[in-house]
Amino acid sequence: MNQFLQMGGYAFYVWTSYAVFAVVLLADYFAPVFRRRRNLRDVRARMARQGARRRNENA
Amino acid sequence: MTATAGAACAALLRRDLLLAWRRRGDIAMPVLYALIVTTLFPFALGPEDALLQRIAGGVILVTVLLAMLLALDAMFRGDIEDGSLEQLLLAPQPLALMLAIRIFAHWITTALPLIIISPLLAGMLHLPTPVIGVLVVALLLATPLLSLIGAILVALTAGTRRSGMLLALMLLPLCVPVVIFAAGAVAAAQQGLPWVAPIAWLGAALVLAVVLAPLACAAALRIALDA
Amino acid sequence: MTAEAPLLHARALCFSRQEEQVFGPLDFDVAAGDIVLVEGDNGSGKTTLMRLLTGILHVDEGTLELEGKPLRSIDTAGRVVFLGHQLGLKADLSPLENLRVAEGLAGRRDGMDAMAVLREVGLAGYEDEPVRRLSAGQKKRAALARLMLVPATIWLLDEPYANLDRDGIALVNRLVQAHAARGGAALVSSHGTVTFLGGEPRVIRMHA
Amino acid sequence: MANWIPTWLHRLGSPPTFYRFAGAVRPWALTLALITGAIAAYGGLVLAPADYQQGDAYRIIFIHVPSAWMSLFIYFAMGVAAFIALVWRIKLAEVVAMESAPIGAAFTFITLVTGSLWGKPMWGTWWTWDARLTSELVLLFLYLGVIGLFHSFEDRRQGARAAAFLALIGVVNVPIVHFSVNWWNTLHQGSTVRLLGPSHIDARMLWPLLTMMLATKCYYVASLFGRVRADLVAMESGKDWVKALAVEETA
Repeated sequence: MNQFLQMGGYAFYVWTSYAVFAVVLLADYFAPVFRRRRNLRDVRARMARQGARRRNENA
Repeated sequence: MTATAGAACAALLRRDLLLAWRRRGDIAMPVLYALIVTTLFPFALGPEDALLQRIAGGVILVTVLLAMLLALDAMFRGDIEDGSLEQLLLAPQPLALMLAIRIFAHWITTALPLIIISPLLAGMLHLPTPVIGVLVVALLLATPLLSLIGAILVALTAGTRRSGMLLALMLLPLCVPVVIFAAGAVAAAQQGLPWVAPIAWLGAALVLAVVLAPLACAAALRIALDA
Repeated sequence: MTAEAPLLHARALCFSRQEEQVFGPLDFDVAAGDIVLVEGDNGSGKTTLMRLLTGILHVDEGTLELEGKPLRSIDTAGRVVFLGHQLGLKADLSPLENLRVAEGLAGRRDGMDAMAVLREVGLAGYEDEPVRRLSAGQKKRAALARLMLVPATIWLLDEPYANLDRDGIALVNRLVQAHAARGGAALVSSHGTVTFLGGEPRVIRMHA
Repeated sequence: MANWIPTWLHRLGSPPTFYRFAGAVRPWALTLALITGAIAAYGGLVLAPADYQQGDAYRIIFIHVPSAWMSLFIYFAMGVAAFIALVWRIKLAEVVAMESAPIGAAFTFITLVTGSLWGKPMWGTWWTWDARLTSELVLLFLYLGVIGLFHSFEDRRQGARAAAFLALIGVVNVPIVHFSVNWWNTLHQGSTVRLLGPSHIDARMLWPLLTMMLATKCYYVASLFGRVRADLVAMESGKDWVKALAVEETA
């Protein structure tokens, strides 16, 4: 196992490469997930505001 | 009396050259810029002849490219601001042809002065005299290419307010081949190798660009103004 | 090209920007000889409508036809002339030089020439002055001179009365009426009510 | 142009339809990407033998090459979407083109970083003006130009159309850059050590490579669909289907 982690002396290069790969793609994947939720919350908030305005006008 | 394409081209070219003449101070700016940048290199690298000679071709090409980039932004800016561009779009002439004339006028007023002083710049960096001829030929082919490619990009940014840095970012990948072949020709000539092949490539690219770039530029302009 | 098709024909014409409706739906027809007033408050989309009619903006919703065919920028070229907030004059050139450029690009109406139209709009004596040095009203007059000179059928005038004195306003009306009389059509936008166009003009009312 | 293409595209291109379609496909694509990616990593890092010349350092190949391949593939996909967006003015194609750009840029970035990490032990330097790396760098600038142009417009759709046009110009430019950079490299006698020789590759090295290529493809689909969903919700925020969705999901 230890030998595997050492990668024949190239551990730093190999593991950094794989880490960069994973981190960049993870960030790329999760950014839109949060963006979509935020967008939907914005829509919801705007609807609530518009609803309140309409109730005010009716009252 | 309807306007013929020839008359329209003549009128437009006359207008652009007249405008440039009325503001001839602006023509001097890219030239001054190129002179200053070229002067800076010996200060930064030391005045050693052999070194300057080796980098001369590349330095002049990049300097000319950057000087053109500075002037590029203004290609349609004035016409957009005063509404002339709409007149151009509504004129009964093919827009691509009109834009080709505009690009040509822009090349005459910005690139041509740079080409004229390029032997001087080459001399400052001790480029051997026979190579200067190749440099001028390379510039004569490369600068219109840059003007044509740049025009498409400027047209695309016509709908945005600021575009200086963005233009540089967009132009860089597109001008890489032009720089490579133009500088390659000069480098080959300097090493005594045949330099006709890269010049021929540039010429072929220029022929293609003269035909296609105005059309692309017209399409880009219509997209950028459609809002 | 059928003779019956109106110059301009719009049905349920809408325009949206970033999912927000700018104006519409609008229905109107403009025939040769028509003068049409486009009325509406600031932000009601008058300029946007004008730009749609030039073909620079693309029609997304509804129909807009020029002589029975969908209006595209290729067809408006040479037939439509647009006078907007930006007058399309080069500040470094004189009115005469500006007109020469317009003449070269778009041609010249029969019986008109640059000097004559400049006299007509009251710029006699200013022919060779750079446009930069003219007053706002004089610039407007120089732009109006261009309308007279080029042989376009449809005039799109966006707020032509701005910056003009009483004489200037009368001039605009005179030019528009003369244009209509010789078989042209004009759309004139204004945010206020314009009552001085002789007779009752047709109105397109825009509301935000 | 054949008539069925726009009709078909318009049907799939309807935002609510595509939103649901993307939502259904995305988890599967992601699962597939994770599974194949894990298998490929195991194969590449554990099962494949060390290279007789490069030792274990060559194992970077299993992410470097698929990333490089994806950086070009996504550029091409973006070009196709851009073409559809410009010719048929389909909103969804604009979104697909614009949301492909950041993913492509991410893969290009990974390619450059891993190439650099691979180059250091092999060439003894972090960066060398090797033809492939240089082309890849130019590609990154192309991506950044598209993204930058898109964001410089106030109107999203206008920005998308302008950037789509730039992407199409880039599609023409990519092979030209590749050709000219190759020529330039021979002229200047650049690096002679090649990371990827034309030499035969061991089957035990080949299958993890191909599997990783499959994994990155699936990942692209998953990421793109997530991005498109996020964008559609923002673009169509005034429409009823988004409002219904907002009520449903944030309740």
